[in-house]
Amino acid sequence: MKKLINSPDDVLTESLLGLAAAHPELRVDHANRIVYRGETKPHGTVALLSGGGSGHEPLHAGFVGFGMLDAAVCGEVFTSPAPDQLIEATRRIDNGAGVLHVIKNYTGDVMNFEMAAELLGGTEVDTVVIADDIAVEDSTFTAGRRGTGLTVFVEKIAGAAAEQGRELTEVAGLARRVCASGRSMGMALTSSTLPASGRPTFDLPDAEMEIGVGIHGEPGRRRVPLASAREIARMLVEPILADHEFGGSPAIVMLNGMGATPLIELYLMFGEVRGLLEKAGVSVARSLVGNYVTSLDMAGCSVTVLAADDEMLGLWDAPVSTPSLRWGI
Amino acid sequence: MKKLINSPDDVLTESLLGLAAAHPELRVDHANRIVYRGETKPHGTVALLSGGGSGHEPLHAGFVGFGMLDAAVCGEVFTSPAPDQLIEATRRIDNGAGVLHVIKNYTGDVMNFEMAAELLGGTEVDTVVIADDIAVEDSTFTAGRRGTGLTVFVEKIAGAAAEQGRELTEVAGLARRVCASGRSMGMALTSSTLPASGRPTFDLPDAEMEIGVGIHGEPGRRRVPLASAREIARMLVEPILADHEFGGSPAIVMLNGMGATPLIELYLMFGEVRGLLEKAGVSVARSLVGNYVTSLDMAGCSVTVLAADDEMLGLWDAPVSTPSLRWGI
Amino acid sequence: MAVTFVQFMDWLRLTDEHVIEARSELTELDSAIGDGDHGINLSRGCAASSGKVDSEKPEYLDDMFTLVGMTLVSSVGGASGPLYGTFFLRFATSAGHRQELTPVQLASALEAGLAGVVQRGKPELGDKTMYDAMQPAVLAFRNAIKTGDVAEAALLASRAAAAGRDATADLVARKGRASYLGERSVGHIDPGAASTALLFQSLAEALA
Amino acid sequence: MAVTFVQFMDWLRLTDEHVIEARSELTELDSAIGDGDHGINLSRGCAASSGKVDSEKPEYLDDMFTLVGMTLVSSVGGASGPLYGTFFLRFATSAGHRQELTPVQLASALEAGLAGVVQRGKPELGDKTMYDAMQPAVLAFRNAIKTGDVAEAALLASRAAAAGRDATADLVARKGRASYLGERSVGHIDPGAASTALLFQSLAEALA
Ligand SMILES: Nc1ncnc2c1ncn2[C@@H]1O[C@H](COP(=O)(O)OP(=O)(O)O)[C@@H](O)[C@H]1O
Ligand SMILES: Nc1ncnc2c1ncn2[C@@H]1O[C@H](COP(=O)(O)OP(=O)(O)O)[C@@H](O)[C@H]1O
Ligand SMILES: [Mg+2]
Ligand SMILES: [Mg+2]
Ligand SMILES: [Mg+2]
Ligand SMILES: [Mg+2]
Repeated sequence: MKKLINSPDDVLTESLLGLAAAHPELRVDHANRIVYRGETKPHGTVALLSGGGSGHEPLHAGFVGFGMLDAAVCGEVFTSPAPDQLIEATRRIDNGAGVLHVIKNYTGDVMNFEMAAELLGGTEVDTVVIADDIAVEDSTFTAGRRGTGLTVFVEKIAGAAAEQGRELTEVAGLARRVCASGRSMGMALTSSTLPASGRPTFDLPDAEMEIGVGIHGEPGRRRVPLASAREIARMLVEPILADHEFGGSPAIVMLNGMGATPLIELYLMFGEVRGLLEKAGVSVARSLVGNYVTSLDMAGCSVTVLAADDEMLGLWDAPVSTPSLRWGI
Repeated sequence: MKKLINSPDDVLTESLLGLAAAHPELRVDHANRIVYRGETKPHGTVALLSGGGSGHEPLHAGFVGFGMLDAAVCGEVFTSPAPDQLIEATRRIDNGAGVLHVIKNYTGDVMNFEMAAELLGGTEVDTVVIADDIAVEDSTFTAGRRGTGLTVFVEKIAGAAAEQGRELTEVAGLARRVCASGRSMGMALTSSTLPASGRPTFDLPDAEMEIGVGIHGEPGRRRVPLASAREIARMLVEPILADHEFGGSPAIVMLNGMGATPLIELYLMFGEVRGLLEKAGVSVARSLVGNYVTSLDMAGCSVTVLAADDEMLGLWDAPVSTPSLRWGI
Repeated sequence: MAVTFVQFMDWLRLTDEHVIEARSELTELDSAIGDGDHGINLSRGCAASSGKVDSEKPEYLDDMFTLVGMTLVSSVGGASGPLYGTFFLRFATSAGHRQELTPVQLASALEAGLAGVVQRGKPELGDKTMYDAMQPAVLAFRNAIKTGDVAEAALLASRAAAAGRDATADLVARKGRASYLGERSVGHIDPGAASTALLFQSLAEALA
Repeated sequence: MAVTFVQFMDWLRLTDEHVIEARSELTELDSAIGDGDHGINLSRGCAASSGKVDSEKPEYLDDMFTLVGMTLVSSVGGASGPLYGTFFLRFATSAGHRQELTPVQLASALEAGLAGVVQRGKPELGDKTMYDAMQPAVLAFRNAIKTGDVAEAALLASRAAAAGRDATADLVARKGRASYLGERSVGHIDPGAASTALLFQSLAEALA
């Protein structure tokens, strides 16, 4: 295992030390692994909390700051944080207007946030569960779809709404609308390697790739021979378009790197993806290209498409100032 | 070779198509592979041009925009651009106050920029050559040190000065002062793989790493057994401190990823590096952690330290709005 | 014949030992159809929980198992943390402020734990989760104490858990991360079912 | 006996062929002590330059070699682009608006090219660059035409270039990317010296 770490057990703790040092505008509660804003919002404004397993950086801590999250709670690598951390974080950021829990749909995350909400007295909590990954068949009998790239969009758009002083039900409703009209699909050229295990989670021969992977090193829906960027773009975009009606509304599109794929390739992929979308009549109004929701050292990418209405576009464009998303301010 | 590309020959062309689509605020001259600003500066302001081989993204194209470069010229992967591209770009961005060529010290880059400057009539050109990589012994009989991470600092600080309307000699002088007081050192856990060759440039056994690598997949000064983040930080920081007197002045520090190293590890490394610097009496006033000057899919990192005076700090903090560096605007 | 406090301590200690022994095996199972951390998560949790028990030295079953449950919830994370945590928290409530349990009381405590898992994770039989090992084990224990002694019952529960674990191999996962794989999950044992089998194996050893 | 226009065309064609054949070998040499693109760079440049010559069909040596030099400069990039480009640009100027060259004129043109490389890259003998193959080759050519014929001179130049190329293996690089390796560059042939040897081998074949 080739990693820039000291010991597998200390990765998260020490990474948070570095994060705290690099971003003096943020605060870190090291005991509870909570990253929160140095400057809190005015009393009476809704606060946003997200969190989940680590290893997806910059998600979520890199999106704490003006216009996005109020705090992020970091679990161990690929492991949901525990209720007591979530409770502590929720209490810390509550400004008296309630807290929106932004949850990626994984059994562990959902259960831990649920336990936290059950135990939280005195704080109004609403919840949005993101389940945008169409690689997974949806069904009420299963765990349902995973939450992946769309999380960035939910955090940005709901964060901007909260910053404007809107009420909790409104912010949560907006977040749910984003969830309803966004879809993602990912692929991997290589597996990631958990620091604690030291070996790739799955073996991927030199001539193959995984289509429909998540962000936890879990294998995808199918393994296919390596293909060109153009064909890969098709394998990601077509199912997204088949799953949701995007026609008409302008789209916000993210071409996301899984962690180990260089930017030169991500831009190339974005060109392919955008071409396919425009050909299908989806006009790309805004875009993000880069590493936003990663899976440690996995090579690969994912595509997220959101059918955005004017309100969402406006909130997308609103000023944001976080370590990993910043504009207009 | 596992890459998100169509054909090795088209990587750069197609990546620029994606970049153009992702950043409507920029313009791309695809024939000459020039990325330039959509909104030009006022007449009479100094323009900044940089360029070099591709594969180091976001360098340089990701730093085109308000407060940094006016244009970036992209050579083939790891190959300097040619004089005619540089000439075209220089003419395009000249606002009548001259153009600063920001050059990383590689024989190819230096010679191609030199030929361009020789052939450029009618445009005042000044030149700054960045040679910050202390892994290379300096000597007047050799090619000298490589230009690496400090390039970001030079482009940011000189770019801010140009934006303020300062004259070419002043902007160039400032850029040279940054060069004189900044140092870098890098390491690699893995080699990068050129699309055109398809194989790792060098073989690095599982239990070894390269100390003192550059950003072109070239092997480093020495190969040593894998070590902890703490020891690696020492191997990078100590030679930097030994090479230059940093004591007293506040430092701007970059912990840069080589392309395939996840952010969680980069933050961890930053924590280690900052600890060592502070222990040596160097106070870290500003910092950057992330992938800024990469080497395709190489895993590893580099450290850049600049002893900054008040003027440099002020220009560092000045607003900047480029795809990959943005604040205050 | 009641199950003593020392036997319950043994149960926890043995579980601890078996989980740590099986750390990489559990992680391997989870790598095949999940995210490869189940062994890592549970060993971290067991270590934290024995640490807590060692230092706080609870003297009653409700205190001890509440401590275990709380510690698991806050140190395991992931899906198995809340599930095993809830199991022990409910077990504690059912066990009550006692120092030993009759076989019938133990059966009820196990059932309470099982009900907690159901409430938390909504698993059904055949979903390919820990529930596929836990449900038959708890049922077997309840049935066996009607006729046999408690050691025998724990042994039968352990066998039922192991059989439930093995049977998960043929199932298509419908809950947890393995469900993302659909048909590709077939042929692999569920890691949570494997750790649940260890829990009941430890109980059998503690009561033997 | 003069060297004809056709022979110069042959020189370029053979160089083109040899570089493309040696593409991966050159790249491998560059991987060991550089950045692994020398073969890629030169084949791209040769393809571009033959394309230009084929389409523009220059009829005089100065036009042809200016075209080659300009095309190499603008298509090779890296260090070798300006160096080989300058070589041919200076060669063109020295050759002049002619269709053939006497051996003495050819020697002068080669010397002019060599001087261009020196001016551009400031190499010295022993720096472990293309200059270590080019300088002895040009010198050998000039010396040989004093007594022998031009084919013989080109052959000797080719041998001198090959010897110069081989001798670079023992040197510590002081110029180009290989210089970053210091002592670690010893034991490897310089890729630019290897391509220069191909240039002179092609000349010998064209004039044979
Ligand atoms: N809804 C559920 N109900 C019961 N058990 C579940 C459920 N979801 C997951 N599990 C169990 O949890 C185990 C995985 O635990 P673990 O790997 O620690 O967590 P995570 O999946 O979050 O990484 C699975 O093997 C399965 O037995
Ligand atoms: N200063 C110099 N003078 C002469 N030749 C040089 C000089 N620097 C580099 N070279 C030659 O250029 C060759 C490398 O060319 P190439 O790989 O195409 O360019 P780059 O080094 O930019 O990747 C070296 O092998 C060496 O022979
Ligand atoms: Mg997990
Ligand atoms: Mg090169
Ligand atoms: Mg798991
Ligand atoms: Mg090279």
